[in-house]
Amino acid sequence: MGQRIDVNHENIYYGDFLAVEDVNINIEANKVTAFIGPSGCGKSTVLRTLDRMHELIPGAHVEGEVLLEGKNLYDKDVDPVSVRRDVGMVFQRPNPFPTMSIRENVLAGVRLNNKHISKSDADDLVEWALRGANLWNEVKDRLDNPGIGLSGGQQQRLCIARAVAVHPQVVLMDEPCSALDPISTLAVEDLINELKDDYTIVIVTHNMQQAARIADYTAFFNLKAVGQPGHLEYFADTTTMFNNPQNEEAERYISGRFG
Amino acid sequence: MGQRIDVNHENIYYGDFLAVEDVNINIEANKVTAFIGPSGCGKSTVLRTLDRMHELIPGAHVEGEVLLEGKNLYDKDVDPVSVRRDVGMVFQRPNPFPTMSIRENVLAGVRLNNKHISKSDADDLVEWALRGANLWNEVKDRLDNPGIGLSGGQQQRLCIARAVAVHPQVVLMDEPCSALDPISTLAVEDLINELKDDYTIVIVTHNMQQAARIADYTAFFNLKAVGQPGHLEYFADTTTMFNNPQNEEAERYISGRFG
Amino acid sequence: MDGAPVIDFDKFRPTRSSEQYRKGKDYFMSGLIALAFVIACIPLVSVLWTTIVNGFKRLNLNFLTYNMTGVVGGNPTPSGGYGGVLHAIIGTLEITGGAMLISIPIGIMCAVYLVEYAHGGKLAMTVSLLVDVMSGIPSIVAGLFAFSMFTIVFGPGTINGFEGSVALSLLMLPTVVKSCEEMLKIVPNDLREASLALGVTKQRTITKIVLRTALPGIVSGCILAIARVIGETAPLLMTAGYIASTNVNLFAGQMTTLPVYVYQEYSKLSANCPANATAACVPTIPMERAWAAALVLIVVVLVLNLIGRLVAKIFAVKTER
Amino acid sequence: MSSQDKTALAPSGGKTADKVFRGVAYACGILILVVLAAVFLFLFFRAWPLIGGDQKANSDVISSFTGGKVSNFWGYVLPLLFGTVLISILALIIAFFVSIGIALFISHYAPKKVATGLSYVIDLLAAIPSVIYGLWGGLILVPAIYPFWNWVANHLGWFPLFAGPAANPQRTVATVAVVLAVMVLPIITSMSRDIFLQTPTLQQEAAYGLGATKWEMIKLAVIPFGRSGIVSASMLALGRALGETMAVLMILSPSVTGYSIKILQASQSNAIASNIAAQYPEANDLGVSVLIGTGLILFLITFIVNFVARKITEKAGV
Amino acid sequence: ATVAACGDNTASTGDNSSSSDTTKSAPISGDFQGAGATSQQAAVEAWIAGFQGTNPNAKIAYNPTGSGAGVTTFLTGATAWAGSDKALSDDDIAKSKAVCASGQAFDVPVYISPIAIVFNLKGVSDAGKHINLDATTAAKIFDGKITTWNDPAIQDQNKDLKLPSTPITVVHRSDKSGTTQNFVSYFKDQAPDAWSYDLSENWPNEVGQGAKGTSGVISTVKQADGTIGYADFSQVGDLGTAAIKVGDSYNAISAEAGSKVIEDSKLDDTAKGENRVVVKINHATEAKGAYPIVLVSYDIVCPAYKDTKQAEFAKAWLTYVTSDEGQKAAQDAAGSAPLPSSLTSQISKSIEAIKTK
Ligand SMILES: Nc1ncnc2c1ncn2[C@@H]1O[C@H](COP(=O)(O)OP(=O)(O)OP(=O)(O)O)[C@@H](O)[C@H]1O
Ligand SMILES: Nc1ncnc2c1ncn2[C@@H]1O[C@H](COP(=O)(O)OP(=O)(O)OP(=O)(O)O)[C@@H](O)[C@H]1O
Ligand SMILES: [Mg+2]
Ligand SMILES: [Mg+2]
Ligand SMILES: O=P([O-])([O-])[O-]
Repeated sequence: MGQRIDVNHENIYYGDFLAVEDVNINIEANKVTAFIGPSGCGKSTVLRTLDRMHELIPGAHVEGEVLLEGKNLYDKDVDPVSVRRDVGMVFQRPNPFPTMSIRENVLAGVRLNNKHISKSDADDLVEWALRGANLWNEVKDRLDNPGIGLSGGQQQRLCIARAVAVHPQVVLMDEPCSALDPISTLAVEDLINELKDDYTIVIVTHNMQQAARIADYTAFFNLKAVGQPGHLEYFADTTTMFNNPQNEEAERYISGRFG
Repeated sequence: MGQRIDVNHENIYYGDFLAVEDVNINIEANKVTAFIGPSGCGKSTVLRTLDRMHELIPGAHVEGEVLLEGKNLYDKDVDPVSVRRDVGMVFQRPNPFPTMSIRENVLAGVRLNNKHISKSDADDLVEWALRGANLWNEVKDRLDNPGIGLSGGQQQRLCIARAVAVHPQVVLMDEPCSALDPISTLAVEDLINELKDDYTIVIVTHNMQQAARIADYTAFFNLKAVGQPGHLEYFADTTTMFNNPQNEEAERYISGRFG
Repeated sequence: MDGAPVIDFDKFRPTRSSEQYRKGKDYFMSGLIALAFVIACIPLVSVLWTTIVNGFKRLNLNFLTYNMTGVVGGNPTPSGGYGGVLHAIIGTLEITGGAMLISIPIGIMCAVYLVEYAHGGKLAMTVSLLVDVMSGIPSIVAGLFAFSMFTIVFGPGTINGFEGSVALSLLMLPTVVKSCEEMLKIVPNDLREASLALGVTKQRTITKIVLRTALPGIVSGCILAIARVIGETAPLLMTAGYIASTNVNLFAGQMTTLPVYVYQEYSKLSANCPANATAACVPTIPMERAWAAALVLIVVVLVLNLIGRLVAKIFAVKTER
Repeated sequence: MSSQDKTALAPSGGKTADKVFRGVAYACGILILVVLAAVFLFLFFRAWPLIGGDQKANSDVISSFTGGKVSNFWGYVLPLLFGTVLISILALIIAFFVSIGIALFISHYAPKKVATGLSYVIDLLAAIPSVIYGLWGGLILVPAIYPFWNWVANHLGWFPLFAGPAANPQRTVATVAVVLAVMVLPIITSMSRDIFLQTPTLQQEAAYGLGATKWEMIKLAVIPFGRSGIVSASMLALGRALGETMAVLMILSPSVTGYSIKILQASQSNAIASNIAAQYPEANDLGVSVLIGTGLILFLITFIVNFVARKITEKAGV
Repeated sequence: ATVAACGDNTASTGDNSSSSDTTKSAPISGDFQGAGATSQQAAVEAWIAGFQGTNPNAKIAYNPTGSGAGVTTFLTGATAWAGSDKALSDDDIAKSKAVCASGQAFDVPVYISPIAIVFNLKGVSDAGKHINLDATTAAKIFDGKITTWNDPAIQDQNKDLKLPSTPITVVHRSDKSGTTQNFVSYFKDQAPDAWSYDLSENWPNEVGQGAKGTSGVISTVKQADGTIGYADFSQVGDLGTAAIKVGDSYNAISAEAGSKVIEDSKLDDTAKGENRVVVKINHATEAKGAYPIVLVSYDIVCPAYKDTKQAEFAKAWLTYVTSDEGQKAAQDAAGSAPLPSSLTSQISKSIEAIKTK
């Protein structure tokens, strides 16, 4: 089962620069939540605070709470490593490990905990994950080739396979389809639909059709002006968001009249 | 005025690997031509042969002809440098010059070619190019900040500004909007529409709506199977392509029933 | 999904012990890494400390502004000092400068050839391999090489500063090539493509984008290369020789460098003070001069480093041309 | 927009500059071959009397170097070669792990400000001349390290490498290896640090995103990325250790001849470079030929070592 | 006088009392180079300073590369003179014909220095005491045959010392050295049964530890208890030294004691060639108070130079160096022994042979 995330009064800083201000959002378990909004409004930034990836940037820090199933991720006694295991992430740009084969890339996360994993278990897992990412047929004959030998779209699907292979509770995706063609995109969307039975999904997307297709809830982020902090403007279930938004900015943005 | 490109019986190799086979296409001057097709079918590869960028990859070579206004780009006496000056390019991933400020990035094409340009001309050019890329308002106060300090979307728009600032005759764009939000995308699409009065535009895109919106002609590339060379499956004016394609594969692809 | 195997994910869940183990290992490795640092610091601090403590005794203005002419035994000179290193500082700067002028342009262009032009062809593989081999040339062999070259071309017994520069440049060259090569390789290909796509010639792409982007790395690589040779002793003993007075002509006459000075003073070990000598006669003066010169050498290196860094900074500032 | 009156594919400017630049780059590449050939030919030419000269005179000279123990060239040079390699390998082993540790410390553990300072210190240390290491090693380290090596000899003496009794003063291979390790440490450190810092953030984040600890992230992303850099840094370091003259000369109590791995005892081994420096000043013409012959062997051995290391790098495929 | 334009210290004239008339000719000016024995370095520094006192425009450089390299360089014609711990070989003499304008190079002794046996032994050397050794015992120690300090062979000669059982660590030169050759030649002459090795500038056995240069030997001896080595007298510092048995008495080391053995020595008649003054050290001397282990170092010059300036310089230089004044300067600066009067006339005759016209 997936887990819910509650963000309370979150401010996010890069050094002294307040990038995102006072975010409050409740992300339901086993649902797909989409983040939309104009470029630079802080979608990626907020997403990365949900598994403490944010902390990897020197000087970046967070005020407020992020509760994963009621437990604050930012409590002193919480280990960011286990947070990131439970909350998987797929990035905007494909990033397979360049020295590893396709197979090893998929297994990379699992190997961290299970040094000795039987060959057949590994084979099954690799096949499962690659099928899920709609990549199996393209690569099944060259699983031992390096992962970076693939085209951009294939690489991204490999990264998705890698992320789901560790079977996280929440999966965060930062524009996972921006480098994919429509067919791969559809396959990933199918995968997301399938995954939400078991996991909570948060996805950043620029493609509003995509948000409309797959998300149960949609969060619209905005920023007042360049240089100002971004903020969560409007949060609603997807049907409301796209059909009958109760927020003027959101409506303008969705209808493409924005800016 | 833009110039037309005619590609005749073009085969493209990476070393021994035939990546794209027998492409024949006539790209009209002062029109926008879009390349669509599934991932790995060779869209980027073909695009890069149109300004000989392809040659930068060791072992890559081309058979056949690419005629720019009747002159074969691959003739012995043609200097690839002047080809690339006439045929500009925008890449999939933003790549501003990290040592340069925003302003210098825009001026790079002019400056690096050792052209002398007065300060006021330079200012005009920078503003014109940045406005065209819908970036002016965001960066006008920090033109002297480094270009890589911008967000991904901003960086890509900066790269577009840089490419158009040299006034090429043809502009090639490889998924220029895949890292942009809808507002920036719209601005770029407007820009493309504006540019086509003076230039010929070729654009690779995964976004079929985008192709439908901006392209006059659309080329659909396909590949029979993974490992097989890609090929040009169907080429038509955009209205035909999206409303009444005379090619079954293309129809399946466009309607999303593909694969 | 059709055909996908069913996976029992519980099998892969981390167990408490595996988590414990991983955490432990993480701590352990962090500890080791910090320890590595501490271990390395012991000799490093000791070297610096010894040099500074011993060097400070005799390091004064007099030491820096006089050479070794007219210095006899442990007796003070008329100027009140005990001889100095002015000639050795001048020699070091000139000889190293000569080596820089030879090897940095060649080294950078060779790296440019390897990274930008050769694309891993046969010749490039050979050149690259030989650069690695060259980096293994023992400094003493470089000295013998320069010595023989000059004695063959300019007659037997030729000894001058430039001969030392040639020996040092042989040692610098591979370091310069290797570090420039690494730095050029790191420059993302995207940038070359972006520039070439603007219709910029390859030469301008390389000089204005690639080298420019790699510049801080190249500067620091060259500094390391200089640092590598500025302290060479063995090859200079045979090529540049040793002289007590100041020689500013790189191309004629022997030249003392700081490391050679240090070594010569160390070899003297102590100076004689005759029975009738005054209290001003210091028998341990050669060793004291050796340490003081060693300290000067370190300071010279430090200053060069600073200059290098400043240059890197100045170049990093955007210029409106 | 300004209208352009360019014709298609107008010849571009800067073509001559392009060609000249390219020519200069090629020339500089080829110059490496020329220089190396010159060095080799010279050494060979100077060592020629060993092969083509009066063999009686040769063996007399070699006897005079070795107190009559050895009179043929190979008997003279092979033990030297053995000692050279032994010292360098020991130094590299000591330095390698410590250096990688420091490089990681600087690139991934220390706070940014501290890291800049530390990098600077390391760069500076690379610049400490070997003659100063020689002074320090001979005068400070030798007495200071005796208790440690004595302890090693007493407790680990069963291991042939550490066979006692430990010489006092410790002017031994072990001490020299420590000094050489300190000398080459900054080379490996600063090069691997530079490479580690270049590890793409994307890959580091990929590892973290899978729930990797810091160390696991380093193993997954940083080390694989830096592998070729580490190998080439180690090669440079080995090259420096093999050719180090002054520090060995000023610290080691050398043997005249013979093979030994007793690194804690004095007068067991000698290195080629320091042997040249020790013998060169008092050598006559033929003696210089013999010494240059040993230099040629050293040169060839560095060639082989670097060649092998290079092949390893290629195999690693990075 | 020359002023410190380039950091030169004003030439110190030493305490030579108005004796600038030792050289009657006009002051020498020009650039002159020498190279060779390291042992002479301290003395040469003093000589250069003293020489420049009367010839302020002479620029003189001495590169202490070592005797072998010094001679080799001299034989290329690049230097005006060479310093060497060893007399010229027949081969060198033959080669010198090509370099000298006429005649062949010759060597004259300029620097005599006793070689000390130094040791570091807790309770003995640090108490300022010295030990007595005869040639055989010393040879056995340096050959590794006597391995502890309280060996009866040593103890018997040092009845008043309480010697500990500390093992002996022999410290010798690791580089080729004239000091080594002069040192072991004493064993070879006086203890042939205990010292079977051929005479060489390289240390012949693997006993104990080797160290580079006199400085290396001294610092090694200082570093551990029980060490014994040999070094130029001037570098001994506060280490213990051995008194050597000569006749029936044990003679301690001193400059004068070293001079006495040379006084009691003959010229080496195997040294063929005109003008050569080569001393055959009489290690068997029984002269009262003589210390028999000494190093004799030579200056090598041509009887005629292609450049008369060089000839003038060589002549003036040797004249000064071998004069009482020069020897005094060397004694002050390097603790060397003065040339005995028995040699001076020979030397003067040789110097006169240098043609300056
Ligand atoms: N590493 C960083 N250091 C400093 N500021 C940053 C950093 N990353 C992002 N920012 C700033 O934080 C703000 C939010 O950026 P973020 O990348 O989260 O936007 P986004 O909504 O994901 O945009 P896009 O759609 O272009 O990806 C922007 O103003 C950006 O300039
Ligand atoms: N540098 C290269 N070396 C070898 N093969 C390559 C290279 N670049 C691309 N290919 C291969 O050429 C084929 C076409 O790739 P290309 O990148 O042109 O596809 P694409 O249609 O642009 O895909 P995408 O939509 O993912 O960008 C693929 O099979 C790819 O694996
Ligand atoms: Mg983002
Ligand atoms: Mg593509
Ligand atoms: O003066 P030496 O170095 O030969 O002893």
